[in-house]
Amino acid sequence: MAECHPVAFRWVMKAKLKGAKIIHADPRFTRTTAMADVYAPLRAGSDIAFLGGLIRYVLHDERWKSDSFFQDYLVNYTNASTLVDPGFQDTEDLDGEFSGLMDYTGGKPEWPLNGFIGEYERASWGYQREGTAPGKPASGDTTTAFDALIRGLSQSPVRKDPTLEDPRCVFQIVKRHFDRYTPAMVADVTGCAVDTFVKVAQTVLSNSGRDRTTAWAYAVGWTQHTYGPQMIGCCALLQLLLGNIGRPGGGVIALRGHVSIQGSTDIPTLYDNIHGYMVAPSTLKSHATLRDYLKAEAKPTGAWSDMPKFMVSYLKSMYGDAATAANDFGYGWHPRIAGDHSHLPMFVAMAEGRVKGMICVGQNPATSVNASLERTGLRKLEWLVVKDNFLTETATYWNRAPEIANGSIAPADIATEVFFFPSAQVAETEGSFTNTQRLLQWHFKAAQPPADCRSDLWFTYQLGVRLKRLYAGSTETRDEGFQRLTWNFDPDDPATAVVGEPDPRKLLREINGYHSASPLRHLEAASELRDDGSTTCASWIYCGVFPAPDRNLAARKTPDQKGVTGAHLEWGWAWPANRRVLYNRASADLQGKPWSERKRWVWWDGGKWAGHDVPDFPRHKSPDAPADPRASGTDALSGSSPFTLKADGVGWLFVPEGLVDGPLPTHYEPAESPVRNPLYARQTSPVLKYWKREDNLLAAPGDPRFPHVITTYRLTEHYVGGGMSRWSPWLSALQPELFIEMSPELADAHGIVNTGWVRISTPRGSIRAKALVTRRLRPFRIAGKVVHQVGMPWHWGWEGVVTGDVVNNLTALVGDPNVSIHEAKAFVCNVEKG
Amino acid sequence: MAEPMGFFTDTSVCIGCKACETACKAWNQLPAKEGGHPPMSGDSYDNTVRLSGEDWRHVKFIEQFSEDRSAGRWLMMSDVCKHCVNAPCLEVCPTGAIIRTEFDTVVIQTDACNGCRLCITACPFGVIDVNPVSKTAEKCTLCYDRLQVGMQPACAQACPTASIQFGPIAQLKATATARLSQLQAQGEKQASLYGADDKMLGGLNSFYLLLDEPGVYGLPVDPKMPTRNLFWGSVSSVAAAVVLGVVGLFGFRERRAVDESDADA
Amino acid sequence: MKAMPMPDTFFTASPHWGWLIVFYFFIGGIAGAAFFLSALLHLFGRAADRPVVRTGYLVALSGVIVSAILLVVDLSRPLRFWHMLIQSNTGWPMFKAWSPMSVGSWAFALFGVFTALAALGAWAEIRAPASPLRRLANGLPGKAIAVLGGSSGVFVAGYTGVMLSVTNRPLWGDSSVLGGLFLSSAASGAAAVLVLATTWRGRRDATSLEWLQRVDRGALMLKGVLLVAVVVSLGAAAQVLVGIWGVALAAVLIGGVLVPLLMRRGRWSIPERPMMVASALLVLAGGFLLRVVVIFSSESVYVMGAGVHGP
Amino acid sequence: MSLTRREFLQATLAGGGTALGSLIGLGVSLAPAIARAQTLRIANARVTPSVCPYCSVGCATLVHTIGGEIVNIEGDPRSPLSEGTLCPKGAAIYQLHKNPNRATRVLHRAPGAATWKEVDAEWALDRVAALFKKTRDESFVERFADGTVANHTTAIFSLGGAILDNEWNHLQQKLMRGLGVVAIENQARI
Repeated sequence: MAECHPVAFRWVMKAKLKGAKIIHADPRFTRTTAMADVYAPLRAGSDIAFLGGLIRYVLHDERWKSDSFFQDYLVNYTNASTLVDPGFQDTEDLDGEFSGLMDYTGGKPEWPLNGFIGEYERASWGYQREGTAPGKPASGDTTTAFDALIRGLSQSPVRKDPTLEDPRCVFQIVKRHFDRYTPAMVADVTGCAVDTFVKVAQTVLSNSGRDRTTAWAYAVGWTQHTYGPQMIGCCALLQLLLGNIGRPGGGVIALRGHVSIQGSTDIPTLYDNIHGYMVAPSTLKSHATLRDYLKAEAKPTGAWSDMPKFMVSYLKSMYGDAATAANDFGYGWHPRIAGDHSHLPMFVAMAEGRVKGMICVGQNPATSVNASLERTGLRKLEWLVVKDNFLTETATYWNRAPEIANGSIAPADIATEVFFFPSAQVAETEGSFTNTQRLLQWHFKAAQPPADCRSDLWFTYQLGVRLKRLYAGSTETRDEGFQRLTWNFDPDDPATAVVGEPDPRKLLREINGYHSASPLRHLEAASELRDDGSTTCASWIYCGVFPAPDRNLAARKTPDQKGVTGAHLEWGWAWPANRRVLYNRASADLQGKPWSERKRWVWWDGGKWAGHDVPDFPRHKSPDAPADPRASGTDALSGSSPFTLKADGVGWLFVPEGLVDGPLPTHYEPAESPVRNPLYARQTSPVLKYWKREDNLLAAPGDPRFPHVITTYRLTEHYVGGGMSRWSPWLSALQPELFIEMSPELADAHGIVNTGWVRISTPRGSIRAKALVTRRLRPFRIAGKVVHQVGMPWHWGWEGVVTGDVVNNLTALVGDPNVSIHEAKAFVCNVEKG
Repeated sequence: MAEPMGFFTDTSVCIGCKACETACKAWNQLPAKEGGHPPMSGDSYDNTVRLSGEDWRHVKFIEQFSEDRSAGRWLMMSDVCKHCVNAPCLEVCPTGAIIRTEFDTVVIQTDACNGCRLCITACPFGVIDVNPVSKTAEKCTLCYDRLQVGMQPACAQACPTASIQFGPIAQLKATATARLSQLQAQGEKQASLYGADDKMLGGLNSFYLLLDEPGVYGLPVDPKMPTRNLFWGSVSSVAAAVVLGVVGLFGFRERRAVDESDADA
Repeated sequence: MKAMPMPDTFFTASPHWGWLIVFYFFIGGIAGAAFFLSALLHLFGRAADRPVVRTGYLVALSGVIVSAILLVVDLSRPLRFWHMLIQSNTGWPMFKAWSPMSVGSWAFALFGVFTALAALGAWAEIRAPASPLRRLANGLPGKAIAVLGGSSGVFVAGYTGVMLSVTNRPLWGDSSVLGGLFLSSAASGAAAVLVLATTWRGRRDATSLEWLQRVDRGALMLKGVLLVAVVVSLGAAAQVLVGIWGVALAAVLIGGVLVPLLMRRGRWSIPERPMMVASALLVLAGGFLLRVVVIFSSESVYVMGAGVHGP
Repeated sequence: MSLTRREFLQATLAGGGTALGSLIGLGVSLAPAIARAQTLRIANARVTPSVCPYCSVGCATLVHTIGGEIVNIEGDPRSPLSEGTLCPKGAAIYQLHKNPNRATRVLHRAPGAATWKEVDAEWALDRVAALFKKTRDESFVERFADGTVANHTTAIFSLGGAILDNEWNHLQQKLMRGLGVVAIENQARI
């Protein structure tokens, strides 16, 4: 955190000065460790074992078992008491597998690149339900067209055992599941000494409860694994057990890596989502019509029962007046995905010649995962557009890449037509970024960009204008949707803007939403959304950021007064509804009172919910309001169900749906590991994604040719592939050369000296770096054998003020099955002098 | 006159991010070291290596680990000009380029400096060096220009963890003393303040909280004024001159004696 | 893991005083001391000493010119050399009595003036024997210039060592005897130059040479004593001399001091010419090497990161 | 401070050789403070609030411009997130803008060529649009073999977005989805 988010770490240090304890779990002793009270060194990729150990420790803790806070939170705010389908079998029963594992058979022949090595049939992971569904209630008005559809989705109530005694209840399953994660097992898997582990467990426990909260922060060290989402889920499970979710100072905090990576997830330039976390219509699902889509994706209860409103308003943002109830609001024009079109399979597709053109804006795949393979893909393109601040490696893969420099490939053999459009920098454009806390902040334009430099908006807008022109005369049905796509963001006063630049405020208006009949009447909150087409809103979660043409709330710059407890609600705007802590209803007890004075955040003041934050709960729903099993939406949930985005209103210890690799986190080894999985016969996740190719081979477990664990990371001084920072002489001078960090023990064994050259190789590639020999790295003892671990920052490439080999030449296209994130934080390599 | 202002650098909260180094460069428009590509030093994460005419802030990294890693820490410290109350550089500067400002800080007027580099030899902390662009001796000005309009120095403003604190010296000393007691109460027995009292060169207007001996951080234990040697140095010189004069005069006498004996012969 | 205890001077930075300064210290010292010796001969010597006196003044002038060039060129901003004497932003004179460089700058400037005048007199003596200049040179004004130039010359020869002592650099700031050492070394060097100049021109100004030999011997003995005194006074900082620089300093002591002294042991009359020349050359080489050692041994200590790296 | 100064003078006086010096320094003195008049280089600058474009913390910055030229960028002390602080990258944002290494021309590399050519932006945009249309038209799939509606092309890949404005992300995904491009990705996944 100190390394990659130093300013966020400011608050950690402030807490430390007030007595907070900082624990750092990391394979390397980093600048964060230097500030920590407790350091838990872990072998890269073993975190689920560590977290699992903590879960077991908590479940066996006497205070935890007897403290009414933990028990109230557990029983009422989580699904601990819910009974799970009798058909469910755990990894404990099946030695590392869950029930339902089968060969992968899915996918369309048109898109065979999904990468699955297996899949789960997940029906047995669901809840047990009472009798039959309540059916479609006659009561209640049906004011909206899709109301009946939503009501028709309702299911019979789940079975619960509030005593948590039933062996099929979530709590008992969780308890059994983590029982083998003993401190000794944790030490054997992670390499972390038992006493250190116990110290961490005790510190976390003693700092959780009514008066205290523990926060966990993570970055891609947790996500970039073939079980990355499970890692986060495991932490969430622990935090739910400790009552640390929805409360001030608690949470599982994602330290995301890019300025608006949150925004680009919310407003997804991601294949599998459309705005506001609605799944992209897919050929693999029952998504033929809008109603089919909503039936498959909406929920009868909780906030997702409003999905028809979100979706119809989104379609209106696409097709405008052409989207009508009569034509399914243009749903038929909307493209469907055919499987996994994420980064990794797309580059496989590219290397196979399936992809002809690419537009790359502010990203640098030429130095990304298995970079040699990605460059192979780039060479197969017919055309490539790179729009960036500086000439990136992706812009010059055809004349300056290592394989060109060493003569193995000639530029003449690369048929790609390449375009480079220089970008305006941040202070030369205006717009909003969404930070890692979901906070939107507007940046204003201070200066004109030089020469040909233009905003990214300009490029996309002008490309659209031209394509609109090219397709204007088409009579093909497949072009109809595009012809209907609304595309007018010209500034009202063109004199003030650079020629051709669209007005970012008009885009923000479309994101925020407006009344379809009068675009100048902006929507003020998502509750105004309608499913009849009368509202246009691209992103329901961003609805409210721009409530009036003269009120851009993202541009607010008014902090709270010093010394006043608050959430700085007048600084920028956070989705949803300017709420700063999600699920903050959980900061109050069942009666709506703060769990403690010290941890006051949101409370029931007798008539409404109030607090330092925008309450994440229906404003006037009393804490003792009972659940109405016959209602839909949040009305179906009780006044003590804080997790309103969940259909059952509680936090999930056991995840009955949404994950494809298991309802509970389980330790698997990374796809490449020097050891056998000490916990189960299953070495790796049985459903991980792997794209087998000659240029994407994996080392077998324990392969003696690649004995060391390697992890990659960022340094404070540089940024991602270096496309921005390595062009800055100031930053370049701070970390001028690529290095590999290794322990003196490993260096001595190979005759490697500090600052001497090292050759690092994996089955995918081989690179050189200078050695940084340091005791900050240490050999681990894992499963009875000594395992060395090395680390490499991945900021270098062949462009920039300082250059160096591409570390991602070493990594593999191997991914997690839920979100296809790759595994660059734990793989294996060999090192030798040279 | 304005109140004396300075830095208190609490190394115990320094995360070694080098924001101070870059913020300093950005505000003072200093060139990058060696055009931005110096060789990797191999000395932990430090590639700035030392303070100089173009690096007015320098974050030091000290790795202290036992062989079995049972004990280990990584100390970091952002070094800068100490703005000594009795400033050796100011004392020796033969052009008057170095001045003491109304904030009790020490500033080199680059338009007056002719690059004799005597100040470099005088500084006990190795702070000053010639800036390759201006070709004059340069160092931290404590953002004199910003101070004059009531702004904070760029480094202190940028520092994410408030390791670098800026303010009136009296206030900083109170903060430092309180922080020291807190650390000592937490068992940091080796923690100490460096340059906070007036024993060291009359007091350092940029003083430190250290977690180990000064030498570990590359700081002199007892920095002195160079003029401490002026008296005895001059005496040795004068004495030698006297001896040589006497030898010369005796030489004439001896020569006369020899001549006379020659004449006698 | 603890850093070795280091003398405080080791934490300082290098002023990048290199060969230009070594040559200045060597040449400037000889120039100052040559004038000083010549002034002594001028004031207290005989008519027979006049050729050597004239040679000395001319040597001093040459030395001053070369030194001035060296000094100005060594500045990072040479065109601002005058800032040493005039405050650039007020126009007032610039003088700090406690800064050896400030005082040295004035002394050097004055020495330059006196040297020029003395050299002019010497020139007149040879080239324009009839001119009034010659009378002035041989008369009271000449004596006055000899006194003033001799004093400023001895200052120039000695202040450089004091200046090094008035720093915080390794070795330099660790000893306050460098002023005396540099002065004695300059005196022996100047005597050697005058001996060489005299013999090289084929003159056998026996009486002057004999006096020079006596002065040289005294200066060398003083130099030897002060050299040892410097090393002793260094204390812990003597570790800069561990290794090559210590060997070089020993070479100065042996080759540049003891051997030349031994070469004249028992010979109270003028030594044979080759021996005299050899001895003078050794003294000069020793004097030069001394400055090389003093400057560069100090430079060999450098700070990197938080650590000090020895020679 | 006057006390400290006095102590300083006493110390100097006690310093032997220096004592004399203190008394005879001509026109210079160590002790008194000199206020040197100087102009702040952002004194007349226009200040524009902005946000650091690096990581996801969202530190607020202030951009100083004089005559439309950026002269300085530093932290905005008002921000409750960052309170004026920045990391080294944030502190170097100035060099993202003012940098001789900055690419400022539209470049085109013809198939098989070994070098770039500077081209007109309008020409380049027209050319990209034409290539885009060609690829889309050649690869568009309305229905799969099994009859499922696809309405897409997988032959065009849109990559990037995590370092860009929300407004751009909206515009890009709208254009791409509007045209049937489904392979839309950014750094969030890798």
